[in-house]
Amino acid sequence: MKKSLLAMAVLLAILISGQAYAGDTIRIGAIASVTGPASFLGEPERNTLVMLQDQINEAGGILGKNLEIIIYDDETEVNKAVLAADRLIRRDRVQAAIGGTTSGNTLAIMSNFTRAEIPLVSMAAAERIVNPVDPWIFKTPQSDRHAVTRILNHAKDQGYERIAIITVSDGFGQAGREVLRELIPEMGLTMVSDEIYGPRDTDMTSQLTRIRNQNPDAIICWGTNPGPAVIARNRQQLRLDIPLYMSHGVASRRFIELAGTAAEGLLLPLGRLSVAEHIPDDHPQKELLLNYISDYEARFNTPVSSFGGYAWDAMMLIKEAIEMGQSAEPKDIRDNLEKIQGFVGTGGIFNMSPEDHNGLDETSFVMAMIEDQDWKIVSE
Amino acid sequence: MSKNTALLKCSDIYVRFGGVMALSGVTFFAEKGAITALIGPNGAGKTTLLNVITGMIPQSEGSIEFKSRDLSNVAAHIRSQEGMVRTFQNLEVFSHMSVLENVMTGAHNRYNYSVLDSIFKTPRYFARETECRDAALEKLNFVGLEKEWSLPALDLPYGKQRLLELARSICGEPELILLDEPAAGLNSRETKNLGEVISAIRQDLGITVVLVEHDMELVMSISDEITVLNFGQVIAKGTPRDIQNNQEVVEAYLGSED
Amino acid sequence: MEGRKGVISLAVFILAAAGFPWILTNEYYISILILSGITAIGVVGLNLLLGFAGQISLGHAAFFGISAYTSAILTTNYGFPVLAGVIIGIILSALVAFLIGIPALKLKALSLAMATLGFGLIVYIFLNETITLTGGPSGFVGIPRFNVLGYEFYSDLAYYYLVAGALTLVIIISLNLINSRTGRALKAIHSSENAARVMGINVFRFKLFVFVLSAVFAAMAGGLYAHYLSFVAPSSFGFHASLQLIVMAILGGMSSVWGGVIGALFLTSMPEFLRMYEELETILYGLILILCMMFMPQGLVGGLSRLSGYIADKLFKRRLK
Amino acid sequence: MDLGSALQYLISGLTVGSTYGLTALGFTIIFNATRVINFAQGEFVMLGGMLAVFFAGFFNFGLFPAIVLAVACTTLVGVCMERVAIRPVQGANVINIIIITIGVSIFIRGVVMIFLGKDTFALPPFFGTEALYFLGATIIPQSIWILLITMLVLLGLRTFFNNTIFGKAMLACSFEQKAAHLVGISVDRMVMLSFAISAMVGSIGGVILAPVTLTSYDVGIMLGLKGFASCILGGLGNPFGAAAGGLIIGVLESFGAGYVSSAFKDAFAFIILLVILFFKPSGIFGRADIERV
Repeated sequence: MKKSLLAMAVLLAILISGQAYAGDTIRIGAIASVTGPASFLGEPERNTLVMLQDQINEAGGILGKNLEIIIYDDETEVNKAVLAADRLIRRDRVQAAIGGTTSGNTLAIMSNFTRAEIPLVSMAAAERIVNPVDPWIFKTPQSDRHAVTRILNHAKDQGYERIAIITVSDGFGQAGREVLRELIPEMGLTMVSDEIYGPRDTDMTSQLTRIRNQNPDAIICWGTNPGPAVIARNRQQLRLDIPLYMSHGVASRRFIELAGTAAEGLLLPLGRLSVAEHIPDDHPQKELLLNYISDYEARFNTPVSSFGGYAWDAMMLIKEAIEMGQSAEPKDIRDNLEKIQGFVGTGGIFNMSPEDHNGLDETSFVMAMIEDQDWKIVSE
Repeated sequence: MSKNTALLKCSDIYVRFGGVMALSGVTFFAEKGAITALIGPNGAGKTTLLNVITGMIPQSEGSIEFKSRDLSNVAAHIRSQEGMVRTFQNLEVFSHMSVLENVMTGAHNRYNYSVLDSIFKTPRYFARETECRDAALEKLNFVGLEKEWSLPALDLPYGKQRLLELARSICGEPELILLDEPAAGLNSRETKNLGEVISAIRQDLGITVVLVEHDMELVMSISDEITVLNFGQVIAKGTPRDIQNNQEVVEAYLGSED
Repeated sequence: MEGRKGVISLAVFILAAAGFPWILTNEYYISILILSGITAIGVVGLNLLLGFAGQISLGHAAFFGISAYTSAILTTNYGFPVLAGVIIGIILSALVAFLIGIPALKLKALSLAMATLGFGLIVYIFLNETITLTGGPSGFVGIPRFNVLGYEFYSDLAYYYLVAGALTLVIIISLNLINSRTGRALKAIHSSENAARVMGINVFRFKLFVFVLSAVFAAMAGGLYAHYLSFVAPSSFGFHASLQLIVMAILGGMSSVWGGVIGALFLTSMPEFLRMYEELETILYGLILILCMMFMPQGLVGGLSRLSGYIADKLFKRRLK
Repeated sequence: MDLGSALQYLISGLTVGSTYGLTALGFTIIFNATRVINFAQGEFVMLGGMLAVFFAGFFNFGLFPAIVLAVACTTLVGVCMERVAIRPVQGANVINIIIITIGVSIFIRGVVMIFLGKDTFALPPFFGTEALYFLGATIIPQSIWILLITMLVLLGLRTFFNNTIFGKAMLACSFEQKAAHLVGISVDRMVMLSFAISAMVGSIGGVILAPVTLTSYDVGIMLGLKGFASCILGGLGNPFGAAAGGLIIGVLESFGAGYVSSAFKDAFAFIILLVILFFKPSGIFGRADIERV
């Protein structure tokens, strides 16, 4: 009896003391949507972080300290993301954090990190995350604005004028739609049709038929798998020969597999990660990308996707900031993140500033076309 | 037997289900203070008539008058509030409640107070609840279930659930109670006891009774008047003695011998 | 007996709720408690409808959503005081419940389930698509924290007590209602609508009343939710959320007000304990639902009370010897 | 309103509607035998599609053996579900059983997610990919297959219920379990059979859809919802009503997206569903049942 009491007391003491700061490790938190609707984004992100933790530690850690990345799955649910953020800040007392996977979850947890004065590097695309700039919030994926600019420039070069858009009714599609609606008229084009589809819809012929009736010169589709694959197939089925642009949200081999022959001739902006073998050898990203791809595919035995790259960039930017300032204090990490210049990542070359917490521009994309079931760069 | 003293008057009731005529032109009176039995072979329309009277289903034609008020098109719960209660052939005991609560529910409108009274537990709430509880206990006593008051209703044996239904229906102190085969499924001892309770309901509480029943012994021993239904029509009316000697009734039950 | 047991449970609950923050080893758990408490408010309301009156609603999260968004929009875009925003949100939810309840509550079991499900989906789509008003799928940001008369519930501890207070209020109202003629009428409707009618109970009015009341509780929860997270997104109020509420009510135990509280606490905090299993979490979650329903059909409260009865029995017998 | 577009909306509505209809059929069969709405029905559809992809892709079985195997496996899952999770709680509260089916659906989804992954997959079409063109509208061969197989399944079920002793026994169970038991029908076996059949019907649906609509571990949720809606719309308990309800919802959605607004197309379908429900609670093809008091 006494023994068990003692054991309980010890256990309680351990619980109460919690995990205090361990001086010789650097603790970075991460919130990824490993399961749920956004799992196709979150899983490669999680894998990448797991891989990076091992690689960095094998190479001697950061500043000689061991790196510990604490990863929580928010199941693509807002509530869980907020709880996970709370847990990282209060229980795990991380020095910096990465996440969330989706724009919605990032927007939901941002204020917690700002309040706790811990830098957060998001892996989500929405411009709203860094515009207006919040001193503690950064993000690694290219903004939709960059992708849209690339697409519209290409369309203009082809002489297209009447543009139809079809966007998915989730956070990703909404963000794209807002930028499209803003930039299409700004660049002197006309938007003739504005269609929406649901993230789980299985047939978009109705929307495409409506679009066809408006006679556009080109269609821009903004969504993530599987919707765009269905749209590509429906376009083929309807024998619609209007050029179709996809967003960078489908930048994975999986999309080509799903769309099959319907993918032929589709145009889209791609991060260089997806077309690593096609970019010139002297491009500064080339070596890094090839290394990342071979490491990732060797370890997880699945094809790489550009989403894992967002996590790579986030972690490595934080590492860079820590090493720049020789300090892992949250405040120092933040200050140095803002100063990073010319950092070569998977998504592009990052040039941060107090006004720009993303650090990328539209040159981080190439325009590609799908040809013979593979990417082909049409403009660098 | 003048029409003026009848507590309940159903005149020319027709009920059609799709193409089937369940009741055709039934006229039925229940005298104040009497036990009126309604008998007939299976499928004669007895329960349908009860359903029409209590407002469970609408009649296609005809009128229902209770205490000289026309209730033909009035909702069931209002008929109950007017003082007309029934029991059910397949027991409809409230399964999620104790025996006492079941009976207290019977007095739903008699001890009235508002929702706000219950939320804030006002003195009115306590006063009414106490009255209601006392009344319910008294009724349980009346049917002989006082010992079982705290049990979950479904824990009672079948025969006692019948008594519980009776206690529940008289707790609101109605003027008319319609019993739908109360003796179904009871053994002879229980049936005898039931007969006594029904008589007491009329005698001691002064409640008018309409009794739908197959147990002829029970019907003959306690009824003042009997109405016989067959194929949705009234085929005879009279005292128990009249009915026992009525050739048409005998044929209806046994089938004519040709 | 009923009354005294209720008072004791209530006292235990209030003591536990008040004491919780002092025994927790980490601040972080407070946010779990806050979210559990907010959810519990909604579940207790749903339990009145589902467990007591026997009417199902597969769209209850919509009432959370209507009130959360109303209050969010009014306070953030139009500068309403938070309290006013929350109250208007509750009133609007109640009104919508009233209007949808009139045709829907005439339906029986599965048709009612379908009608409420459809209603919930329509509200969800509305929240998702009226982007200029609600911010669309990516959510509505920048909602102020809850404050009353200048006092801002900025710390989580303060917010915790706010939520605990609201939950206590909701529990007291529910317990008082259940032990009254209204509660008996609801239970009667659950067993047999016809028998209830015969007892003079205006079945439709009571159904509508409890439907609106449960919507009001859900709306209270919605307001507290929006002004805690300071962010709302339609995905928190969709079919999945409605289903979650139902599961909480049933898993906790339908025939008890406490069932809702326990169910909400259990299911909100369970994922925290399952985290270590990562991907297995979904499977375990499914298994727990199946096993609980197979072996504890009365829910956790039923199971717990059987267990405590068993233990009391043992102890008592031993003393007799 | 031009004919070509209208016809196109109709075709796509009917194709999608068949999905809903097949799911709804499964709901109906189990409902008739047990009075329970099986929320795992959508998972049967998902399993059909995912397993077919799995067998065809990983084992290189060829499309048709893979399909047969997928349907057989799903049927087995249906039987197991009944044996393990439904039969032991016979006679329990209907709501509790429904929660069990929800638990089963979450469980199945979880297992598939872990073993087959979270990706979306496509199954190759059965015959031909070239779209047919007529009256200004196009139709792909797979759509014709979907419609055809849906009709065949309906016809098969009809024959089964009307002309076989098992079918008749199942119908008897659906009317009155006790009476069926009294005349010597094993209700247990009939319930199990109902799970087997609806798992089979569901998986056939999943298989024929996968080439058009693609499939992933989580497609069952949405299909389950729409299938349930179709059942109620068509009149619960009536298999032909269920199939028709599915087609109606599919067409409503497609016309809603075409003529009203693609953003609100689901809302549009559900608003019409609610209106119908409020005016005819028993569904379009359901008879108002006369309640016995």
